[in-house]
Amino acid sequence: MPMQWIETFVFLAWLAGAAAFVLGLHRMNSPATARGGNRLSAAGMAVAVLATLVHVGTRPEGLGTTPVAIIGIGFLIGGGLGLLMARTVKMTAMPQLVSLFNAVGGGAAALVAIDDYIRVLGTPEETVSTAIFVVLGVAIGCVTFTGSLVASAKLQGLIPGRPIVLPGGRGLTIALAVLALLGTVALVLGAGGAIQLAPAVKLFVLGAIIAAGLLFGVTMVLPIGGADMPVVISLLNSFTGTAAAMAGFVINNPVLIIAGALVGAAGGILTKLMADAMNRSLVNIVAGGLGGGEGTVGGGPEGPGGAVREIGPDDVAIQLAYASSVIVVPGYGLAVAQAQHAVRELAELLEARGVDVKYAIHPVAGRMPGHMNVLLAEANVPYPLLKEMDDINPEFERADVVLVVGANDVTNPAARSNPSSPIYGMPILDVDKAKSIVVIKRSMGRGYAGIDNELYTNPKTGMLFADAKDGLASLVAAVKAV
Amino acid sequence: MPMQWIETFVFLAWLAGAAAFVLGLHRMNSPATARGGNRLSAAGMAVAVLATLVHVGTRPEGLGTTPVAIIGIGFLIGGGLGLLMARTVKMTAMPQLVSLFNAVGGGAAALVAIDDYIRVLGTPEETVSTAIFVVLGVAIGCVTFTGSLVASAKLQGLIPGRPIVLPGGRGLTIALAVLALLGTVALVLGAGGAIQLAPAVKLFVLGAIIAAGLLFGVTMVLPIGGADMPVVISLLNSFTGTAAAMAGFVINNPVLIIAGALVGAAGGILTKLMADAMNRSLVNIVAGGLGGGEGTVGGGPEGPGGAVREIGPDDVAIQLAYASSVIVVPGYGLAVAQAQHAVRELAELLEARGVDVKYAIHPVAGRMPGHMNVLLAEANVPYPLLKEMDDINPEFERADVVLVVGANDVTNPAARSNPSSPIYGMPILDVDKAKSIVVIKRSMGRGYAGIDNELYTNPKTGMLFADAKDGLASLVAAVKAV
Amino acid sequence: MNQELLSSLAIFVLAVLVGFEVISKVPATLHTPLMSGANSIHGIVLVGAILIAAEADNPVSYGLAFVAVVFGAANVVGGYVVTDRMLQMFKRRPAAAKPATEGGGGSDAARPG
Amino acid sequence: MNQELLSSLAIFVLAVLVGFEVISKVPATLHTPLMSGANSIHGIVLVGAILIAAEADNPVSYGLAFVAVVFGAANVVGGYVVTDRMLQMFKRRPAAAKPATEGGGGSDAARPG
Ligand SMILES: NC(=O)c1ccc[n+]([C@@H]2O[C@H](COP(=O)([O-])OP(=O)(O)OC[C@H]3O[C@@H](n4cnc5c(N)ncnc54)[C@H](OP(=O)(O)O)[C@@H]3O)[C@@H](O)[C@H]2O)c1
Ligand SMILES: NC(=O)c1ccc[n+]([C@@H]2O[C@H](COP(=O)([O-])OP(=O)(O)OC[C@H]3O[C@@H](n4cnc5c(N)ncnc54)[C@H](OP(=O)(O)O)[C@@H]3O)[C@@H](O)[C@H]2O)c1
Repeated sequence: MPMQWIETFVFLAWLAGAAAFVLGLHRMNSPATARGGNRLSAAGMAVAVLATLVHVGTRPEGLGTTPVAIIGIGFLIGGGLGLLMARTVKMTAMPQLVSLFNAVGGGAAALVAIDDYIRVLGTPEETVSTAIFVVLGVAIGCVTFTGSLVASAKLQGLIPGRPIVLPGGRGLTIALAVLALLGTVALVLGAGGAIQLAPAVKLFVLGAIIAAGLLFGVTMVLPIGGADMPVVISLLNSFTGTAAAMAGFVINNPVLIIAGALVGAAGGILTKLMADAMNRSLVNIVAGGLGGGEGTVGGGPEGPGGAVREIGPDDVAIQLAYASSVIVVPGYGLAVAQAQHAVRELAELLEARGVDVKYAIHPVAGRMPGHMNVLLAEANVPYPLLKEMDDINPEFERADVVLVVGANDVTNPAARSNPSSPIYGMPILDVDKAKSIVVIKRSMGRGYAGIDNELYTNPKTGMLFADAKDGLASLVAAVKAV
Repeated sequence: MPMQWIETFVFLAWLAGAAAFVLGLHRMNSPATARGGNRLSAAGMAVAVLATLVHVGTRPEGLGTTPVAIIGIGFLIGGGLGLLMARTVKMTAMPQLVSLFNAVGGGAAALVAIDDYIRVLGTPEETVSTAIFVVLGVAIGCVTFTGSLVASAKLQGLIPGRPIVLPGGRGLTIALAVLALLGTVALVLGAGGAIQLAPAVKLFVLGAIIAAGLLFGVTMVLPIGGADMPVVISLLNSFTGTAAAMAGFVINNPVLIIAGALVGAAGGILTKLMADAMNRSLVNIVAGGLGGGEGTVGGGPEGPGGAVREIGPDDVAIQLAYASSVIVVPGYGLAVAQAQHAVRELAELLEARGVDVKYAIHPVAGRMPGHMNVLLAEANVPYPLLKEMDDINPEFERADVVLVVGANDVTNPAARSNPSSPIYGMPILDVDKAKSIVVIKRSMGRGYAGIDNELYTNPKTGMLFADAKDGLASLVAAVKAV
Repeated sequence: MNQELLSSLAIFVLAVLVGFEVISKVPATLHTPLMSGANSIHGIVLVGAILIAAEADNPVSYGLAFVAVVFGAANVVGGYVVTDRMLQMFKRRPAAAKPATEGGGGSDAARPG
Repeated sequence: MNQELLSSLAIFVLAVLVGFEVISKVPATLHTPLMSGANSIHGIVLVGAILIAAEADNPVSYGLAFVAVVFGAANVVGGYVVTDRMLQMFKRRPAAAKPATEGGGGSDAARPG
């Protein structure tokens, strides 16, 4: 019978889509194949969605015009907005956008679960397992929804990045968790028939769980410093995956289960990798540890008047022009000043003079992982010139000049030497090992961690106080003049 | 109802077992965790089997005494034999034993499928899909059964290792494949009801498929050289996995499907890795390409009378004793001569004199991947002293003396220089870059690839013609005397 | 638990295992794109949204389904596009031919998928 | 195809994907043990053998089931034991403390699971 064939086809299409997600993620493990991987994954998504349309389009009960309208218009609006934002967002604003998409994803998962629950309520379909999956989907979905929104707002600066400690925050958070738990128990027992609850009551309980989840998301993320947001977003990302899988159990759809579980697990691993790269443990991130936020950046309090040697563009230009090897260390300041093109111009000028120029990329330089790579790549700096920390660190002692542009914490020797320092133990770029060091920044202002950097008072270091972009421009001019 | 709970429990136990297989394999990717991984996997197997016993023990129909006896006695016999062989086999004979286990595994899969087919024959359960899975399981299972037996026999030397070309071999193989295919079509159409076949006829057809499969296994492996057996075994291993998965579909059991598919895929990847390490393509292995086998090893035809410099134990001893760094390059000859203990003794003697001794392990030195590691480890050579090719190659030029013990092809510079050489392109150990080279082998005999080695006529090379074990023994004596 | 639920469970577990295995040692550079890529994948909830929209037969469901579809679509479309934009940054250049390729970054980029 | 078969298919596909992903870049040293380990895993047919043995009700089935159980058991028990013996070879020694550990082999062994 054709009907059955269509269903089989739909199922196989869903399966193919899921497989495409896996292979796509696999190829995204390496820069060379990453883009193709993402497109493969996108193709899988297209297949899965189309199959779904076929599925609903051919359902025996037929498809009302309202649903058709809902699906059509909804897709156009949602897709349109997503496309627009994705197209127009600035490179450096991408993380908060990802977080935004994550939020709506979590929201959608919660809505699906809620809707299905309302539908099965009071019917034999309202089994214990359904109740469990619904509650899980709803709770996790709601937490991600608000949590991701807050994270996004923090990165965007709509909410101050520094940890915001709510009155009785921890207590509140725990209370919410308990509330949600009680609600869950009630609904599950209700579904099992152990206790009798009127549908209205059940809905009320579900409402309470929703509210608790939404609030929990806020109280969970607010106390975390803006700097830890990338990790938090990744964590919430993995949550959303799980929520989607739960929704999949609720409406009993394989592709939701597979894709959701896939993201849940992969996202979890990824979160760990990110936390490790920033040398933070997930636990004390979520427990809101250090995570200072941007507060101090941009002309923070003066550092200790330790003997600082200022140096002018012309002197720097001469050092650079006659060096045989120069290492550029970009940091958050480069991003703020949008100086990526200026630095490339300088580098090319030097290369033209036969100077060997490399870029030392600290995994957490800037405010998101890969921040520097994204920026420099945008300025068409050849990818192979970007060296990861472990590869470049041995080369600093051999470099003639190290040019630090708007980087601070990632070069701070205190991370190696001073156990009492908040960044103690963080792997840093061994800039201080170089023969000569030039630092471009606007002042003695502190970095994200809000601590002084003894590198600046190091006799080998010359400070060129300027906005990164202007400073580099003056160097370009000066080098040309040499 | 308890019954249902038991079934749920059994299913979950099967699932847990399957998960343990995955995590076990994962940990087997790295030497440090490999052993634990294998044990985890074994634990998973125990859980799965126990759950199965519970399952059959609690089945409503009850369990007859004969089945109980079959399971009990069968397990004792099979398990006992397996344990015995696994315990007593010599290190170097392990590959053929693995192949033997692989054979019985494939056989078991085929038997399961056959039995189930006989049971469902003529019942409504005999669906098209069942027929397909049965035939696949039976065919693949039979091929692996005989194929693995032949491979095992070749490695054991029961059948000559060299490629055995049967009269009209290829033609025969193809004919068998076609026959099996026709049989498949017949059974599938028969099951679909498109054509009417009496059960007896169907059984006969199945018998034909079985026979074809068994024969195919033989004709497929016989023409392949003994040296390629490791790869072939790995390939058949992946086949068995697939056969098990098919059997799983037939009796519709999840753990069989999961574990079988897992091995099928992992085995496939592994086969590719192995073939790459030996710089052979799967295609031309199965098509029976080079694959020389042992024929030439052990005093093969004399090499070209190129100026060969012979050298005596005492001279070698002096070179070694006063060297600051020595690299030992073990090869197949070391394995044949069982000289692993002798070489360790020599190395320790030298280390005692302050000489830095390392072992250069070529991925395909010997006759199975990891052959040298297994041997040397057996002789308690510390694992960290064994250097993989890529790590050691840069060190040869810095080494004072390289001691080549029964290695030939893996040191043959022709692989780099001579495009017409059969091993051209195979990554080799850059022994010829060393300051001084000493080769211990019995004659100018050729290696597995059956080609001459210009290393032996290299002026830097001194040849110590002896059996590896005796040669090393004389060196030990001589070094002591220095 | 009924058979159907059990096999869904098996599917779930296997998918989790795939998820664990599929992320190997990734260069830090790829963390954000990879996260963004995974983020797009859970846009699969769009499928769920479409399914409930088809079932919807009352204002409440209409509303819920509509929002769900909008959210899901935004997640899917936006997610893939922004990820692609991030990855655009990794396109190799002739310069890649330079010995510099030996460096960590370079060899990462060179590593086969 | 019926629902049950379809979910079995999904399970199969996912297991295949896990299989592909689970084998990462393995040092050549481990090829044989890894093969042997995988070989033990397909000893899972023992489960199948037990299941058909339970169903068996005629001499033919008895025979087939018996041989299947024997084969399966040999594969399982023998496979795991021989693999364990191979892997015994990798146990680290004090010598591992030597700087030699820096070497490829060493770092492999040191690499966390
Ligand atoms: N990458 C990530 O994923 C991530 C995520 C969260 C947190 N973090 C944290 O962020 C920090 C990154 O270290 P970083 O060295 O890159 O940056 P940083 O330590 O935050 O220091 C940035 C420096 O740039 C200077 N600056 C600001 N605006 C500038 C401009 N327009 N021109 C020139 N200089 C300017 C500031 O000094 P002046 O005010 O004197 O100019 C500031 O000291 C680390 O602590 C890391 O843990 C990273
Ligand atoms: N490792 C694997 O997985 C694998 C699998 C299949 C094939 N192969 C192939 O096998 C070869 C391995 O290379 P290889 O250099 O290890 O070995 P080889 O090239 O086969 O050479 C072995 C040499 O050892 C000598 N020899 C034999 N018995 C000896 C004894 N008792 N004492 C001393 N010397 C003895 C032989 O020369 P004399 O006769 O003059 O003594 C022979 O030339 C490669 O071609 C590889 O492709 C490897």
